[in-house]
Amino acid sequence: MINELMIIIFTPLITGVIAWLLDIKGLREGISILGAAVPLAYLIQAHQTLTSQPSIQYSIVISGFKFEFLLYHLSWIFAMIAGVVGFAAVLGMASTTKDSYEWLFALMSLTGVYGIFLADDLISFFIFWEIMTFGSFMMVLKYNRKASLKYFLLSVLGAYSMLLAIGILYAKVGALDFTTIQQTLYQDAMRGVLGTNTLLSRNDMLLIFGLFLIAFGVKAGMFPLHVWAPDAYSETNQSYTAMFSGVLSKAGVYGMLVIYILLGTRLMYQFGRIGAAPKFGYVIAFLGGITIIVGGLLAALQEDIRKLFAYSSISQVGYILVGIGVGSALSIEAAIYHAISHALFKGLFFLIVATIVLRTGKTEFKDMGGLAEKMPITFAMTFVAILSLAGIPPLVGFASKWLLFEAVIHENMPILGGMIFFGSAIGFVYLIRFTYAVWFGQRPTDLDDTKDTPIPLAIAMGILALLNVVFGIAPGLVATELNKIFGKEIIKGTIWELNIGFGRYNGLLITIWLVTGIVIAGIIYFLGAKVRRVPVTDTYQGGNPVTMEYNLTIRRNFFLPLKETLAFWLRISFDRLYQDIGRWVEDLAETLRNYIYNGNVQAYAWYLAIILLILALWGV
Amino acid sequence: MSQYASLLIALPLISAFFVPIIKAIGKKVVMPFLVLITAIQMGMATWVFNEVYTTGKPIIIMAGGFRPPVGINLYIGHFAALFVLIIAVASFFMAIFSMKAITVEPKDKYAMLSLLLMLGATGMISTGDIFNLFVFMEITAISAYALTAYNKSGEASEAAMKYIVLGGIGSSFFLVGIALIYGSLGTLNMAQIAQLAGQMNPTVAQAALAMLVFGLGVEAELFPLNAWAPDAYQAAPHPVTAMFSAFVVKAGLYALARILYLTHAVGSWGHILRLLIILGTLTVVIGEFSALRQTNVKRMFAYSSISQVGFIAVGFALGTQAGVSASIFHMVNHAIVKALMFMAVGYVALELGGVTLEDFKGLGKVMPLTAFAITVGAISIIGIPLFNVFWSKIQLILAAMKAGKSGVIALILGASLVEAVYYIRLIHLMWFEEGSRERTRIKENFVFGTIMLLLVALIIIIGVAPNMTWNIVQKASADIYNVAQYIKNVPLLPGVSP
Amino acid sequence: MITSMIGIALKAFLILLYATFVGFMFMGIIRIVTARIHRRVGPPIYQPILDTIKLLSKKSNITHGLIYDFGVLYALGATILALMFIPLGSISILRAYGDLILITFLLEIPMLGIMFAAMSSGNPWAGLGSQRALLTLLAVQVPLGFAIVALAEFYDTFSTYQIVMAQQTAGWSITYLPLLLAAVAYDIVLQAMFGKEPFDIMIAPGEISLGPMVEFGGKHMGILQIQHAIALFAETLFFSNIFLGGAVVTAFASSILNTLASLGILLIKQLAVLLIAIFIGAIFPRFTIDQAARFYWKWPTIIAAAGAILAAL
Amino acid sequence: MNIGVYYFGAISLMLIGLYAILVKKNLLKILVGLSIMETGVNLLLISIGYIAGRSAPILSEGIGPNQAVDPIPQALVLTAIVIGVATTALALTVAINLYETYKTLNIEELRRLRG
Repeated sequence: MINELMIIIFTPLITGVIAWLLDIKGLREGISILGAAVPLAYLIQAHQTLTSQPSIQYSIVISGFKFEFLLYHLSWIFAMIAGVVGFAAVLGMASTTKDSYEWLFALMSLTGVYGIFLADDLISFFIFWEIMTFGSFMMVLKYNRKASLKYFLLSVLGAYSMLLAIGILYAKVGALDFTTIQQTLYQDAMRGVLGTNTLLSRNDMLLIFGLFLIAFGVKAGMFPLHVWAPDAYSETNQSYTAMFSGVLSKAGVYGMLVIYILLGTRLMYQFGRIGAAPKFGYVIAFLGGITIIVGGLLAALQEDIRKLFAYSSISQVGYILVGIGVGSALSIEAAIYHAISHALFKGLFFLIVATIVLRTGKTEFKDMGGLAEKMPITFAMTFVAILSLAGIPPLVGFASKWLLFEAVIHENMPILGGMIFFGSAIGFVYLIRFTYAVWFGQRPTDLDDTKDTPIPLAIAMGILALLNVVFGIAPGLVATELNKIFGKEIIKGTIWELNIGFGRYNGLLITIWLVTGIVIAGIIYFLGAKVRRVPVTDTYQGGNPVTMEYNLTIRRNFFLPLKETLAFWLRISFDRLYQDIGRWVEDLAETLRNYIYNGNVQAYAWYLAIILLILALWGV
Repeated sequence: MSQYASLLIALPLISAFFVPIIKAIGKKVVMPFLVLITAIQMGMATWVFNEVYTTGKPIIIMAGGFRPPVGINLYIGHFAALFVLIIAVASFFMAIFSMKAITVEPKDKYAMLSLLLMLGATGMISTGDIFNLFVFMEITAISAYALTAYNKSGEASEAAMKYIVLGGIGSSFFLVGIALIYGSLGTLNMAQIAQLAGQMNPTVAQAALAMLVFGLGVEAELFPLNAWAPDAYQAAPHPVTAMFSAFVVKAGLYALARILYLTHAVGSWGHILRLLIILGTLTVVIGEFSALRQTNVKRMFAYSSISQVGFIAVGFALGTQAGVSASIFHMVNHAIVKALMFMAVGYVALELGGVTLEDFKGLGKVMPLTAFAITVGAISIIGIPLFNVFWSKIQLILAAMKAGKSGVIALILGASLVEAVYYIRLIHLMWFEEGSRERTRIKENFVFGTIMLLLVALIIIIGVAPNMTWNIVQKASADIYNVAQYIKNVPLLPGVSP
Repeated sequence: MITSMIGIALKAFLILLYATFVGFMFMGIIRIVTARIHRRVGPPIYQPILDTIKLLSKKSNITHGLIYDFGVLYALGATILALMFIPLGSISILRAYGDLILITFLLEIPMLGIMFAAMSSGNPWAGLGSQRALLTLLAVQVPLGFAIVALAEFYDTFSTYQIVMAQQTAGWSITYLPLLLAAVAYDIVLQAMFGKEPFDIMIAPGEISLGPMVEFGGKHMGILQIQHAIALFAETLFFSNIFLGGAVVTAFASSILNTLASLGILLIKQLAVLLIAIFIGAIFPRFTIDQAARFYWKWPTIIAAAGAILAAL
Repeated sequence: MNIGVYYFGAISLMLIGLYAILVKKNLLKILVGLSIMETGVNLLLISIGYIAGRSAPILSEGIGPNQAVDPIPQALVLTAIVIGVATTALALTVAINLYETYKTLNIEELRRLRG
């Protein structure tokens, strides 16, 4: 029968094509949701088989290439992220998609992501990488050409640099599948240690690492290459962005892990270590750190709700990169844990944004406000998501951030530690900015009749919120899975507790004591007198009459002082740099064309004569 | 039985001369006659194709019964069988397309010229004799000049004039090359040249090879020599442009590769390869860059086709078996995609009267089927997986990297990045932008629609399951690459030498 | 199992009572000492307790909706939670889980609750106040982060209890240079966390009428006063534990005497920290928000970063 | 006269033809240059087949196969000349058409298709 890995990878694409062809309003949603649910079911079922055998294998020969697919613990975890958040996003899309071609490309990008996580050789890794990029690109193309073009160019630049790196490896190692490359590079490192000359020279390794870094940096939205993310995440069907930023950025993260798996020992031998972290890892970590700060600060200054979460998603991925960069077993596990939690709460956030945009039709902060009464369910989900992203104890966001902090600071990395701490506050800051502008304060008159979320979106948000809470209170669940990657018990502790020797965190205990604290406060509260409900407009405004037209609020430009303090840094923008390069290339092309093909036959004849001359000189 | 394969050459020739008689019978009959002839040619080509691929032995036809090297022989090996089929199929489709696309009056002249074009290309690919190759090249060239000038407009004649002048210089130097080879080896038969190539003294061999490569370079549109190509593609009638990019260029490229690998015993072979790689890379880069700010879509596709051809030339010039098979695969894919694209552009020009970007705005609403065809073609050219050009691009890139040409590949990947830009702009223009003037939806011609959908289906089938095509292509590349096998297949008269 | 549960509950209740009482005393001391610096008598020490009782017993209370109430409750709940983690001599309950990063986060979370409540009231002053509070938090985070990193790297553990035990043997942590720098930076940070003079732009009474606190009255204000008291106690306790060596007295025979002695020592240390804050507060005028941010990102960060780097070597 | 003179003649003819194409502005002069180059190539071909002291390869009673020069290049030249004629004829018709539409034969002005 067809191997289950093939089913997991290709069901979304096949259902996407069927949904696109059928194009019947009710039916295509059903098929597509089925298309996202089937791989998830197979993955859950594969969990049992993984307990018995180490991995599920499958290989196929196409046009001279031997494609291999492998499902083992690490890829299972990432595939599960893709499965869960993908399913939720597809559910969300059921209520926000207008035309059928969006189903085709959303599910195509899901197939691409599954393919990447399950691929076991470089060529299928590259092919699925391209499929994912193309699928997600077409989702953005319809909404805004400039944004989609910027996204496509940067990710194709990444893809081609990966192809170059694969080419160099193929030329030197001769094979393409992960196992052989890993072994040859390992032996190469050993040969280097023993002093004999190695297969790959120093600048070969530098080139390969640089190219892989660019390729995966673009997808993960690392600092200098993050410019595409805000536009791409905001200029598309918002519930698709839940998958786009929640899952597709994990492909970039998975790529970084692939660098460790394939080239880890060789790079370690070649470039040595700084303190505890490998030198090449420190580069990833440092760039990740900068991404946290840049992403966070820019998120706080945004005026558009989608852009805010796009930048926030970049800064969260920065955390994961720091975790991976530090390179110790604990920090990689912490990074993957944070990848899981980021997928969960970022997926949830973008679904919330989708609901807001769907219901109010507005995306700017200045014309939103006071939605908390009108959309209670969504606000409850937002409250859970805020607690999780800001890293407030009982939820998964805190568990993964806590693990990451401990892992990084334990490796004696003061600068990285400082960056992460700064990042955690930024998360706090832009979330409050979002809540104030959207949920609280005076409600503009035209938003008075906003209904609450449609059913499919509500279910999707419910799933993710539930997972956020469950993995927060019982972090042990995830820890046991993570330990399987390295085989040995790195994060000890029960289902409720994470114990890593120099620090302990117990999810259940904290929740109990938080509840007791709130109960005590509640008792004091209810001891007091009865409370009179007062409308939002009845507030002390220093004597100003409060009317609907003249309600004072600082939704627009909420963080003006921050913008002033950072004025100096905000002048540097990589976005403008890439645009200038693009324009320069086009002008070069224009002048080149007009000079070479100037239409004069005589000039063309002169080209021929010149070539003859070269041949004559060269020959003799 | 296999001697009937010579009909592949004979049939177009005879029917070309019958055209005036057919015109006498009835003016309306000429175009259907052309379609009929190309259909028969396609039938024969398929028969020859599976004959060669089942028996595995090439078909050798001795003109006039004289055994080579005295007589001229046609050598229809795996490559020739494959490409004769592609030529026949492409000209059949374009014949159907020209039923409606050709409006300028002397249609019989058009029918005759397109038959000669097909004849020339088939001859170039299947000939086994170097001078015969020159003759067929001239037949193709002259019918190409005439077809470029067919529209009689100022632009068409200007493009034809450029093509004639440059083509003339090219072919005369090609003849010089043949003269030098004949002077030192005394034979014109390709197999014998391959045998004796080692004995030529290096400088003469170098000069001869340089001349041959130069002559064929003009025909195969390498960088500085392809200045005529964009104008010729733009000014020629639409079916002719499709035929140009589908097989005329390919024939030139094949001849280049055949001669290159025949004379691999020559001392200074390495120089020529390095020169060809440089020229090929320049073609790719300059081709892509010039297409970036193009307003005329047909000229944009011409530049893109030139740059893809440059990529194929780089593949041939790698000098390895993997390189040759990858470039042949790329030739097959490129032929399919470019035939589709130029046919679609031609059809848009036919219906909307122009090919500027302005006409393409909002095409998705006006001519959805054609717009869909162009989109699939564009996406596959960029090199997206699940489409056919991706496989050949990957093979080419890996072959080049294996041959240690990572710098060249970096340039070519940069160029294909540029290519992605202008194709995506076109796709966005077609589907997501509103046309300036309100246009109702045009009822698209059923026959052209089926042809386009057939080609689109072919693209996706090869894209999803490339195994079958890859095996064919590997056999075809073996035919070119290992010359020893080629020499063994040609029954040379023993003892005849200069 | 049940008896230990009741024992813990009783101990928790005792800690809570002690913390609130001492917290109010601290608020009283702040008022009296600032008054004495201004050469006036100042209210009696138990004045804050009276104010809170008056506020709690107010008859007419207003609310702007569910979040307005829940925010206040959440703030007090989080502060109580934070209190439980910080080792209080030998009687604190969740001592084993008292993790440096966890406590730092828990001490920041009440601000989230207050801001939620303030913003949902729709009052522009509240919005402005919460914006300034957030910026101060952002500014404070960098030196705070480096200080915590310095501590964690110096003692190579995150559990506050182990740090306290290490200090018993190796002497107070401020005796070591890296941790001294960290302590100085942390003390400047404390100034903002207490909401004392130079950095209290967020609750500036004149300019934005107490910022987030503008809409609170009656029992909401009362609960916030309690929260402020416990927060004062918890922050000073945390500082004295990690920098001033905490207190684990085992000299006496009976455990009660030991705990009383350790509480006494801790109280003295907490008072010392408080007095430093009061003195600085009384002297400095109020910074504007971007001045505060720039200040925090310049000197305290450099000091704390130097501490962290020295600790890492 | 040894064979060198013919080779020299053929190559110089080709260079003259090339010179005409590269320098002359008038289209007809370019076409003339083109045909000069073709005759140069044909002369080169013929002179390659020349064997000193032998007569033209027309078999008549006095001349056997080993009295005549090598006949193959002569055959090639025949076809080359025919091809040259065809190309020049076509080029001239195109030149006429160009003159009718643009009223000029100067290469500098015939530059509609460019860029």
